[in-house]
Amino acid sequence: QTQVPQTDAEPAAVQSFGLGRPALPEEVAAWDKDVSPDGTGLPEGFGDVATGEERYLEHCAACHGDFAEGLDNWPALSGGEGTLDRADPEKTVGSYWPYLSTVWDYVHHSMPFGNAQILTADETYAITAYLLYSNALVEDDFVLSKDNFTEIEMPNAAGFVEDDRADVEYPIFTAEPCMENCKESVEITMNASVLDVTPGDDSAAPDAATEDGTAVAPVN
Amino acid sequence: QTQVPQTDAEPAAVQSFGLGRPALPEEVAAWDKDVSPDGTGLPEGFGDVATGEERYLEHCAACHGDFAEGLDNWPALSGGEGTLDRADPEKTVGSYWPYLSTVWDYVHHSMPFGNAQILTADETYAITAYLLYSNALVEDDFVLSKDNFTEIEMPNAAGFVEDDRADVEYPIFTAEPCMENCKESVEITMNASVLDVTPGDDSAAPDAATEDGTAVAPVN
Amino acid sequence: ALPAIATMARAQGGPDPLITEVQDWARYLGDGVDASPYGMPIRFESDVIRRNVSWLTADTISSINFTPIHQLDGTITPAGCAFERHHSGAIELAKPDYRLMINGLVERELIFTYEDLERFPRSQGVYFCECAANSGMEWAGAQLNGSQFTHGMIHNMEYVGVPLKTLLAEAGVKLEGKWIFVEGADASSNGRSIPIEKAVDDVMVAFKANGEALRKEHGYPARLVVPGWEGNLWVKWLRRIEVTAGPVESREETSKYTDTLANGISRKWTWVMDAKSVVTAPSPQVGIKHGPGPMVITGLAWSGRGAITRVDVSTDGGKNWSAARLAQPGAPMAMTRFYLDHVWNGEEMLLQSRAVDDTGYVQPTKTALREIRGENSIYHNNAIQTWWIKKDGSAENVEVS
Amino acid sequence: ALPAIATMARAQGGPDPLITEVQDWARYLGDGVDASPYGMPIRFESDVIRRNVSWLTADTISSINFTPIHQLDGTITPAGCAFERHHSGAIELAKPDYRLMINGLVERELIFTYEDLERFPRSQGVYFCECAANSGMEWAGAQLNGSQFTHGMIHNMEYVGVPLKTLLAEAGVKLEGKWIFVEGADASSNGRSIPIEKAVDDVMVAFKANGEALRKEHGYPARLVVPGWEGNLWVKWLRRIEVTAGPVESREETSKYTDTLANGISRKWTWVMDAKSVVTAPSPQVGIKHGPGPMVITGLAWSGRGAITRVDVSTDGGKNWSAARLAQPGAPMAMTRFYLDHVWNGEEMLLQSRAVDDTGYVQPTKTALREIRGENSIYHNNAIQTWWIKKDGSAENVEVS
Ligand code: HEC
Ligand code: HEC
Ligand SMILES: [Ca+2]
Ligand SMILES: [Ca+2]
Ligand SMILES: [Ca+2]
Ligand SMILES: [Ca+2]
Ligand SMILES: [Ca+2]
Ligand SMILES: [Ca+2]
Ligand SMILES: [Co+2]
Ligand SMILES: [Co+2]
Repeated sequence: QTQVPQTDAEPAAVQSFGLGRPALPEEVAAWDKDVSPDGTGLPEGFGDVATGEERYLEHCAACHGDFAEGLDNWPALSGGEGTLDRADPEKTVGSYWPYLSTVWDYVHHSMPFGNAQILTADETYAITAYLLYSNALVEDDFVLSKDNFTEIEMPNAAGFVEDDRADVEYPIFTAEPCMENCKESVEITMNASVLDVTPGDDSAAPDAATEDGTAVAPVN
Repeated sequence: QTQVPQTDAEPAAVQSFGLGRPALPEEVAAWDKDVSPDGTGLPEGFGDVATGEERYLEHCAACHGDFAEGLDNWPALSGGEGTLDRADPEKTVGSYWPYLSTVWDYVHHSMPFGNAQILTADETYAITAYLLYSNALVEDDFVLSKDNFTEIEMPNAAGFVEDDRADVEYPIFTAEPCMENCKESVEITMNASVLDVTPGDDSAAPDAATEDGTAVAPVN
Repeated sequence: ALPAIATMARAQGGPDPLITEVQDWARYLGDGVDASPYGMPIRFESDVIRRNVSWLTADTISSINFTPIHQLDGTITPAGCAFERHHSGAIELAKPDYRLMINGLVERELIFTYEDLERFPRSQGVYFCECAANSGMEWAGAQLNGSQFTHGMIHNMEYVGVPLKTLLAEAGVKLEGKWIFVEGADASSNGRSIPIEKAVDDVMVAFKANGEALRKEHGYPARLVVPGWEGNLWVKWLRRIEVTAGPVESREETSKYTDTLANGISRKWTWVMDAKSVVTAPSPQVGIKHGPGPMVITGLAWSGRGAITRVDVSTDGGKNWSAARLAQPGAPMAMTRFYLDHVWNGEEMLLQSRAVDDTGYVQPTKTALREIRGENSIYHNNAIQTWWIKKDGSAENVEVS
Repeated sequence: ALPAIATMARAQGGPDPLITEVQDWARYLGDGVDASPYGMPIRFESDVIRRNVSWLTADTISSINFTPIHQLDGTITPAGCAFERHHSGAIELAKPDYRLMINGLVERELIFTYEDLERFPRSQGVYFCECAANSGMEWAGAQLNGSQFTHGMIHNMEYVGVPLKTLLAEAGVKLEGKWIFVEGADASSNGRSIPIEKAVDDVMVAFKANGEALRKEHGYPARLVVPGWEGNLWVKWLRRIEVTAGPVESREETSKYTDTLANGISRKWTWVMDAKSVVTAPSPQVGIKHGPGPMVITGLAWSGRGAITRVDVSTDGGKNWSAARLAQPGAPMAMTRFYLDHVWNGEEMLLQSRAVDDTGYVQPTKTALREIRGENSIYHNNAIQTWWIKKDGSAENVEVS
């Protein structure tokens, strides 16, 4: 009766709208600061462990501890070697991070927390060198620079595989589910009330959870 | 592969849930006070025009005017005979309302505005009688009661038809619409800026609209 | 010579300091997760609010305000700016004080508490709620300058509640029960009669809207939802449902919500809201600020009789039409968002939209509607709206030949 | 003798004065239509709020709070209580100060203003946004007592924005461009890499959620929407999109959002959120208060890989299952509400729900998931949740054999 309805949810593909304006080189340079594992994005510069320690003590230690060992609930940046296959792995720059570029990139852009983007390239090289040192990955006379950056191999570099759920899990989890008499008996094996860490009127002190050694995974 | 999905949006029909509790007669009596055109719901009682005028002046006149003629923007309850087929009909109890039961019901439940449900049955009969009087539908010695209530015929009782859009409009408005060259020319015939009644920084005084005689339909 | 790209940017005054300089928000910390346990819109959006028109009613209590549809997009109306219409003000009624009575022509007259309601099987649906008086001020001609004011007596929310048929079955409707009469707990009570066929079809007693409890101004803790039918029937603070043999012919269905034709005869029981649409932007409150070039013309369409299947848009006052893009396929008795991706040449436009629903009904012109109904109907004005877009991008509510 | 009906009511103490006496709200006037231009929930609902767990993070700035899913119904999450996760706080960024850069492997490196974004063709969709760490605290065992805390790092909103593929086409992606790197304007920047296939599929740069402008805490004025994929990718205050040859391997995709298996090897690039469900009520924060009899068991289900086709519910800890009612047919990458209309006999229950999506994937048990992943994965815990309903109606988070 009426014309065929036009109900495509997607806008038609259009070549170009001519919107926006060209980005200036200075503008791209100001924002395009990410650093990749192959060193792409690294600026010229260098820094040694000793300078790094100085800068670190000034800008970082208040939260992450003098030796990057962590403080209270603030993240530890060193330690944890050999814990990844245990309960409650300690994941730090040294024990977990596959690429040094990530340290440089994150520290340069996002730290110090609350006063980000204040570190120069040289300062970032130096602090990164100090973090390698605090993880016993370099000697105290080490100098990190753009040139030797990609030579650093991180301990857990081989510790990652691409998402394999499609192969490993989906075949198993795509079976016809049982609807009736699926098991003989059911027992309660664990209660949240034992831990008693939920906020609220009836909450125990938060420390209760960690004091009794029970895992309280951080959220990230 | 998996079972047939259960995606009925509607809950299954169930005989009875046994929820709620029986309403007590006193409770039903307290809330079931609506009055229908055939007099269903009318309580015993009566009231005359003179008493109605007294009560009206006390409770109603401040808003609706001494003779129910309306005041400022508050509704007029009398007048308007013969205006329904003109521009800007004046719709009042006298000129428009098809049933007297509606007056009794509404006044008894919802008026006076800001102090509702204070009128006794007798007072409501009396005020209703006064509203009939102010609309010249009864003499000044009239007494309205439960017994003579349904004898009152309202002037516009025959002025209503049931929704006939399905017959009158839908056949016309279900034609294939024109898409191209649907008219020769298009002229603007009316502008909101002429009226200039929209609230906002650039608004004229609200009165501008009514002063120049332009229709400003009330919202209801 | 400089490369073309740099020349273009220099013409704009060189590198943008908002990019080349580290801004405060990129250096320091923002709000923590305990800053707003229940958040409000950011202060820059403080103009996205309900507005009322002071001269419409004698006071602001028995009155209406309008959804800022000109500034919204998508289809969901946030509860915070969804229009309000009350007859004796928005009342505060706590759940423990809530009672719902079913009486009249039933086997068992019953009283429910709020908790009882939550124990019945629930249903869920997105529905528009449009006041029958929406666009009512436009019957006699273009009057209000903005889609908020001409078309903002509407909202579209996801409701959850108990199907009314479930509650009626609990009470047991007698054979003689052909209507229901519903009323609210507020002083106005806003009683309305609804035929039993509709009552047991898709009407629900809702207690949630857009996921959360109804807002106070929308009938907390429970209101009626009457899909596709005029908003006045969606009784708020619902306290009583009476099963009756006939309609009560209350004030809200005789003095009001009846539609007077040119000959003085009035239609009553005009419950369903016919197919309608409006271009929400650009419109008088949101002109085109960017000059000629690509732009989005967008609006809303809905029908109380089913799903929107198509919306046409005209930029020349109805001479020629193009089918707009529906953002999602239309759903029954719910709002549909439409888009026309347009390249504006900077000339004047006379913008219109025209909705078509799955009954084949095509939204009529103002002329076509007035030919049948005259100009005094107040309610159910679902005619095609025209916005005059001027060369400077400003817009005005107009009527066209 | 009194009729049975009266005896019953008298047993409850006679007529209810809330009915027989005219209440203030039925006599006097409530609020006018100018009382709340933008409204908030009624004060009685002040417990329906986002909550955080103080011991989870060192401070409340780089932290998370939880949607009160235990008190919501339907599928839409009101923006006001939709969970927040920031890495350096919720920043205040005005539209005039907003810039979006596209750079890298493109024909034209471009800068857009907010106004530019509004000129591109828009799309609209309801999508869930789930933090990959949702239920993360439950890997090693039942820990937090409430569906808000175990499953509340999720929201479901109707988004409107510009398809990312449109913006990328405007810049012209070079053949070598296989990934994009996206970052926000806040101090953390939260940079993430996304394969180009997903970027040009259904990703959008959104500026509206649930009809209105994004809230400050959700990325005002523009954020990325990555349907079905983990929330950390939905970069807020989006300021830059770089087309790259490979992934940047930023902190958020190496140190975090990688899932360590029992053998110490970690999965990376685990973007998609698998099918999951939870009974939102009854649950530890909302026990059964009404005693035995009819009741509604309700919850939410979602899948990042498609639409929910079915949800099963067990009341006996997984021995027997019944198909729940879906309030509406499942929609791709959006939340689905389910209901099981149940008659409770007053005995203990072990309540579980199990989602199935249109790939045939069945939500696994905790045991099944741990067998493959161990207990250290932190992220992507989509296992079946158990609530122990006790005889007094109170509920607790438990695990079962
Ligand atoms: C005021 C406290 C504070 C200061 C000072 C601070 N940080 Fe941090 N740091 C944090 C917090 C909080 C996080 C976690 C942020 C998040 O997860 O979003 C963090 C995270 C990190 C991480 C990532 C840890 C991981 O396991 O992913 C590194 C590396 C880091 N900081 C290095 C530094 C360096 C280097 C400095 C000094 C230049 C510094 N931080 C100063 C609080 C601080
Ligand atoms: C404080 C002002 C005020 C007072 C006092 C008042 N009214 Fe009203 N009346 C109103 C308003 C406002 C309305 C319209 C209410 C609405 O539309 O929701 C109204 C409506 C009416 C109507 C319906 C008019 C129509 O056309 O539909 C009647 C009849 C009426 N009042 C009668 C009375 C009577 C009788 C009294 C006294 C017992 C009274 N009113 C006292 C303000 C008042
Ligand atoms: Ca780069
Ligand atoms: Ca080991
Ligand atoms: Ca506790
Ligand atoms: Ca009755
Ligand atoms: Ca006449
Ligand atoms: Ca004006
Ligand atoms: Co009507
Ligand atoms: Co992941």
